[in-house]
Amino acid sequence: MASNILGILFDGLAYGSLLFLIGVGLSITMGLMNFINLAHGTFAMAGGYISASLSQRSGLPFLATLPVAFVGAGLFGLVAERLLFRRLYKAPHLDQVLFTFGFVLSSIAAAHYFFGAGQQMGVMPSFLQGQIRVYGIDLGRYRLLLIACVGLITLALHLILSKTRFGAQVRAAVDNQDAAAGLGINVGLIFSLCFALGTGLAGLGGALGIEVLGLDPGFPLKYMVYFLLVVVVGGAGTIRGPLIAAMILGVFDVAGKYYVPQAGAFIIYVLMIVLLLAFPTGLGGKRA
Amino acid sequence: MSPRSSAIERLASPRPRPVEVLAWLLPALAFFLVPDNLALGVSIMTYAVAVLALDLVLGYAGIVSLGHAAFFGVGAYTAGLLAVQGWKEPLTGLLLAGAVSLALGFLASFLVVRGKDLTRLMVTLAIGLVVYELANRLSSVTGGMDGLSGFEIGPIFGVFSFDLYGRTAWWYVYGVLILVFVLLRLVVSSPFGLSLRAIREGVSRMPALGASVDQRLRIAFTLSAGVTGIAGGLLAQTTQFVGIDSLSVGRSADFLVMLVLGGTGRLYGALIGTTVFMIAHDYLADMNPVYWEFWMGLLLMAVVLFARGGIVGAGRRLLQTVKTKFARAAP
Amino acid sequence: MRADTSILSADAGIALSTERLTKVWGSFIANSDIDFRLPVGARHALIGPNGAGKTTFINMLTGVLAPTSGRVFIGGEDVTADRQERRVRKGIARTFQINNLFPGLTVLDSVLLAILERKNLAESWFRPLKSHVAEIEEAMDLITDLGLEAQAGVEVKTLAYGKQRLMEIALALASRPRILLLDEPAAGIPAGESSEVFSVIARLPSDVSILFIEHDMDLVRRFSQRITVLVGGKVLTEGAPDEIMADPRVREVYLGESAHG
Amino acid sequence: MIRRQFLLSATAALVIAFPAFAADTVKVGLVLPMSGPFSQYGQQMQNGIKLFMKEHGDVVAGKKIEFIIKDDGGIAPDRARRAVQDLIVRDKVDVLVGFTFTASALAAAPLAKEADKAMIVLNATSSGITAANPYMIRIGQTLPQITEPAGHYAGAQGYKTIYTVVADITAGHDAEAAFTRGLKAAGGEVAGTLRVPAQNPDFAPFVQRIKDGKPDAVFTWLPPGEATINFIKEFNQRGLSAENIVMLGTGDLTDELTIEQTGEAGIGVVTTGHYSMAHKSPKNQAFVKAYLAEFPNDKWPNFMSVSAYDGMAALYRGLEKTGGNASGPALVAALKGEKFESPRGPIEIDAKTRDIVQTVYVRKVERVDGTLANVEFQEFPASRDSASH
Repeated sequence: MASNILGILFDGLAYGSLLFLIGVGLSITMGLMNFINLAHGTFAMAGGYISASLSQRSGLPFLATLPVAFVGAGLFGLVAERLLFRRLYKAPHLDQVLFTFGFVLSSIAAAHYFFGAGQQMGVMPSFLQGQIRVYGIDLGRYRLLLIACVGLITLALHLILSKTRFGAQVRAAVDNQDAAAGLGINVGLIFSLCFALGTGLAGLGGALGIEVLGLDPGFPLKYMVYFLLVVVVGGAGTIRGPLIAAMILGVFDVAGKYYVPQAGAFIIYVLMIVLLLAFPTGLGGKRA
Repeated sequence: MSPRSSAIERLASPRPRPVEVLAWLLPALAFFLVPDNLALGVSIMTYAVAVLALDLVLGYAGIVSLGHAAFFGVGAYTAGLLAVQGWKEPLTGLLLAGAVSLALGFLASFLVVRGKDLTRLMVTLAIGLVVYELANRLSSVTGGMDGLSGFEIGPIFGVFSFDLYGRTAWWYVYGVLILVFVLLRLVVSSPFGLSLRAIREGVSRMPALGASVDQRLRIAFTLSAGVTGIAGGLLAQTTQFVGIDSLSVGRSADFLVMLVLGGTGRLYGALIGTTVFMIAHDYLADMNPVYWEFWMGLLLMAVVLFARGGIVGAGRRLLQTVKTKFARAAP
Repeated sequence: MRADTSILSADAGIALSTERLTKVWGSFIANSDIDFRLPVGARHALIGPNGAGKTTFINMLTGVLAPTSGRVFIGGEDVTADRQERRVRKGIARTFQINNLFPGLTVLDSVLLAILERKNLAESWFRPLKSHVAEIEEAMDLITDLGLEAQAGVEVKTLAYGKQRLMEIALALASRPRILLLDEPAAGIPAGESSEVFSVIARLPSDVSILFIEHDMDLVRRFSQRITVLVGGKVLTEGAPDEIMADPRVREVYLGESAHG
Repeated sequence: MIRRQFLLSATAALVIAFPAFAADTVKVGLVLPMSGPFSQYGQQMQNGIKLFMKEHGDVVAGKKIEFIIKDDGGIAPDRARRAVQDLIVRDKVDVLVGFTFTASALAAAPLAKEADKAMIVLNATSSGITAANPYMIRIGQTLPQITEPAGHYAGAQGYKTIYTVVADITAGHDAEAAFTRGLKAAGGEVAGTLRVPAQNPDFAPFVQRIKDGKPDAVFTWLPPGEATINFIKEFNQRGLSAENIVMLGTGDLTDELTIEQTGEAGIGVVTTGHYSMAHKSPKNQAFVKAYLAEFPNDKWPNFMSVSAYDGMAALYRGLEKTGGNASGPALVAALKGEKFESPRGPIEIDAKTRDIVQTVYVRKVERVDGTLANVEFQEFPASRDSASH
């Protein structure tokens, strides 16, 4: 029984990790730049297609495709930001919603055109398949990878944002754009790089998620609710908030579905409402 | 004109200007000019009712709702289920559809008023998802994914039966749209409407004027839900079918997109946005059934880039520019 | 303490008072045990260096902030548990240090709304705005009074900054308050023009009790009958302008600080 | 691909431009999901139709067949209904073909009924929908029709404990009921049921529950796509296949469109269905060969393209019998009881219900010549939907 509970906890954390991976990039673009980006899923999808295409066509091992997916989606984000999104930082939020929604629609049709309408194949290496037994608990190897990635990304983001010059500039630019510009910080460049970082993380999440979430042109719309959920419940602009939110949502959803399967989809919705009402600014958000 | 009288002139007024009356005759004209497109016309006007209702909460009160499909769908199911039970009279059915959505909106409003933009967006989204899932679970009543079908709607006023070409449906929805517009126009040009705009513009000042913001927002949300329910009822009655997609997040998103496309906080933005969106959608989907979404997306992006504040907002600015140029040209 | 309170509430001459009003954020004490009385018809200034807790005090008086401990009375009635909007209906109105207006509404819209709120008409939706002739008249009179008539029909966000400060006062006056709290009404206005704002205040009926925060000592001296000095969240001293100006502690703490900018 | 779309709409434009030819043409309105999450189905169906037209020409009984295609975007009944209304009122089509989902078919049915138009339903799978329009013929499948044999099969295998796992939507409920019915008829019983949310990214908790219950077999119905792929993979990852728990399902589970994506994990899954690309008949082998040659860039043909191919075959047979009369009553009268050979095997249109009668096959996923295939090993001939009787 105890191992059962631990097993469920592990699965929940792994699911939470997946939610975090696809959502954390959005916390950066939406929180730091105050930009409502519904197109996050498009960049996740781009990372997914990069990974899938590389492993299917060029036979690159799955793990080796991950950095490419990160860089590729980040570059895509950088270009899109330079050409399009940067024009909307100062626009009303509703304009941002409309624009990014349009971007999603176009990207769905474009993905359909280039990659076909079908589900892509994830090519998992055999050492990531199946489970390993640790102290009587069966742990999925792929799920271990997800959790490990979350640990690495959280650590890396923390270091980047709190220890590097870039991080200091980001924080300055977020606090007060004008003052930062006055200090000689190239705010436009900082935002571009932030956007690239956020979309790169989305791409990484998309690539890591193929195995569970699948990948087809409908991806950006299908999982939009989940991206937003993690970020809004967690509190945009932080790393810690979405991490906590993703883990809570993951564990409760998995445990709920295991122990009370009749409750099904209601668990996550009710949890979402309760958390949002209890923490209107998000779990990691600053109190107003 | 003195500044005093011109300021009073600028106050919101429900009285229609002549150009508005003419504009409202356009749909009637369309009935005779494009009699083969009545199906699209009925759809546009049905959704316009819902988008108008959304404008009340989003455009006036500033509440971003991504859950209005819940009220739309509940209205549709109410009207549909009444007909299934043998209540075929359309007008009372429609009012009951509005009433049930109104009640649901009232309950939901207590959750919605808490929090800020994004929180509200997600809370309304969650409410929509919960209602959708409930309808899905209650498939013995709602028909689940297969939808609610096999019901008939009686003739309007006991005289005008719904027909294959959608002629009766067309006049019916046109009439309801006008009534809803008049109602909402009254609301937004009343003191209550002014207070909603004030909440949107400066919510933190309102308590300092002695206003209870939450209560005001709850009233607006409830009213909007009720009107959205009427739109749902129209859909059920004119199509004799209720699909569960009428409750979906996608439907809520469509409402939002149509409204923002047209321009918020003006009522006419809702009408124009719905019309442009639906016609563009149909036209593009007919031209290119597979990849029409690409062009639709481009259209939305272009509107944001080149027409801030929606089509109506851009139109007004254009008009303003022309006016000033004209004023300069004629001394 | 209890006995004191009953005496206080019996005193009809007090418009607003506080009893040991305290606000604590974590380890930071913003206001500490403030006992304060505002007599009816007072012209009372609240001064003190930045961070002294002046705005916190006003926020607790109006109900924006809930006190950590202590009580607030309006005309002897304990209103500590009342929300902001209820206190407004009991006769208290305020302006904000940083403009807190309705940028997208016109001047007339804004003032009219404040009047409609006062008259409990703002929730009615079956009568058009334009048919509220008496309220429109009142609004236009107030707007004219403040010299904003020419801008009555323009959106507040397009007003010059000084005019926006006047709008702050207009909105507060539209509530016809018995007690008016002004949080640096002339903040950000060039020194030469700030007396325009205060001349408006000076014309108010004498039974309106006014408490205002102001940094400009010249204005304080000209418009106040009494001054309370707040330092570090505590009342340092209270007295007539000449006494206060002469008080060396005030000179040291407040004027010294002010001189440093 | 874009060009093909334009060709179809160009034909439509021609029809409108030259109404003089109207008497010699039969206009077919196609309502298919061409965009959105189910666009692959639309593509499959379109391919099936094109293949048939290529093989049989566009003239039958002296009439030229012309198409107008409408996208219903997936499960969007009000769009489907509006499309049908436009097709009937504006484009004046003679026959309606398509309808992937029950909701779309039911939403369109009253209009078609009022206009006396025949509806050839290619997929919409809920029981009894043909009752909604006396001129509706269903050529594809019904979900209970292909599910009940799974119950019979499971009962015959002597599994002690059987679980069902279905999506918590109407189709899932129907599949659960049909499987249970079949199993009971074969003397078996369902030991446990699980219903899974339709949108469910992670199957871990459900699969773990099954694992802990240690059944002999699990019957599954989930919406085809990432759900079926993910479920099969998770089933394998958690070692349920290794513990010899048999996975049963309907053809949707190991559909030709997703069978590759599940990979090795899918091997051994037993399903009941009406079409497998690996069906051994000359007709099917010719069909598959022609399909792959014609559409080399598209996925393999599945039951959707076959259904569309057969739908056209039915239309041609009907028109030949009526001498080109495409009205609903005439076509349906001609097609009632019609039997013919399809790539899937022998099929018949029930004279009473106008529903499809066909062989349902029991298949197992195996690797054949290096590719995964649903290999048929048992037949339930002349299967009907017992729920609709």
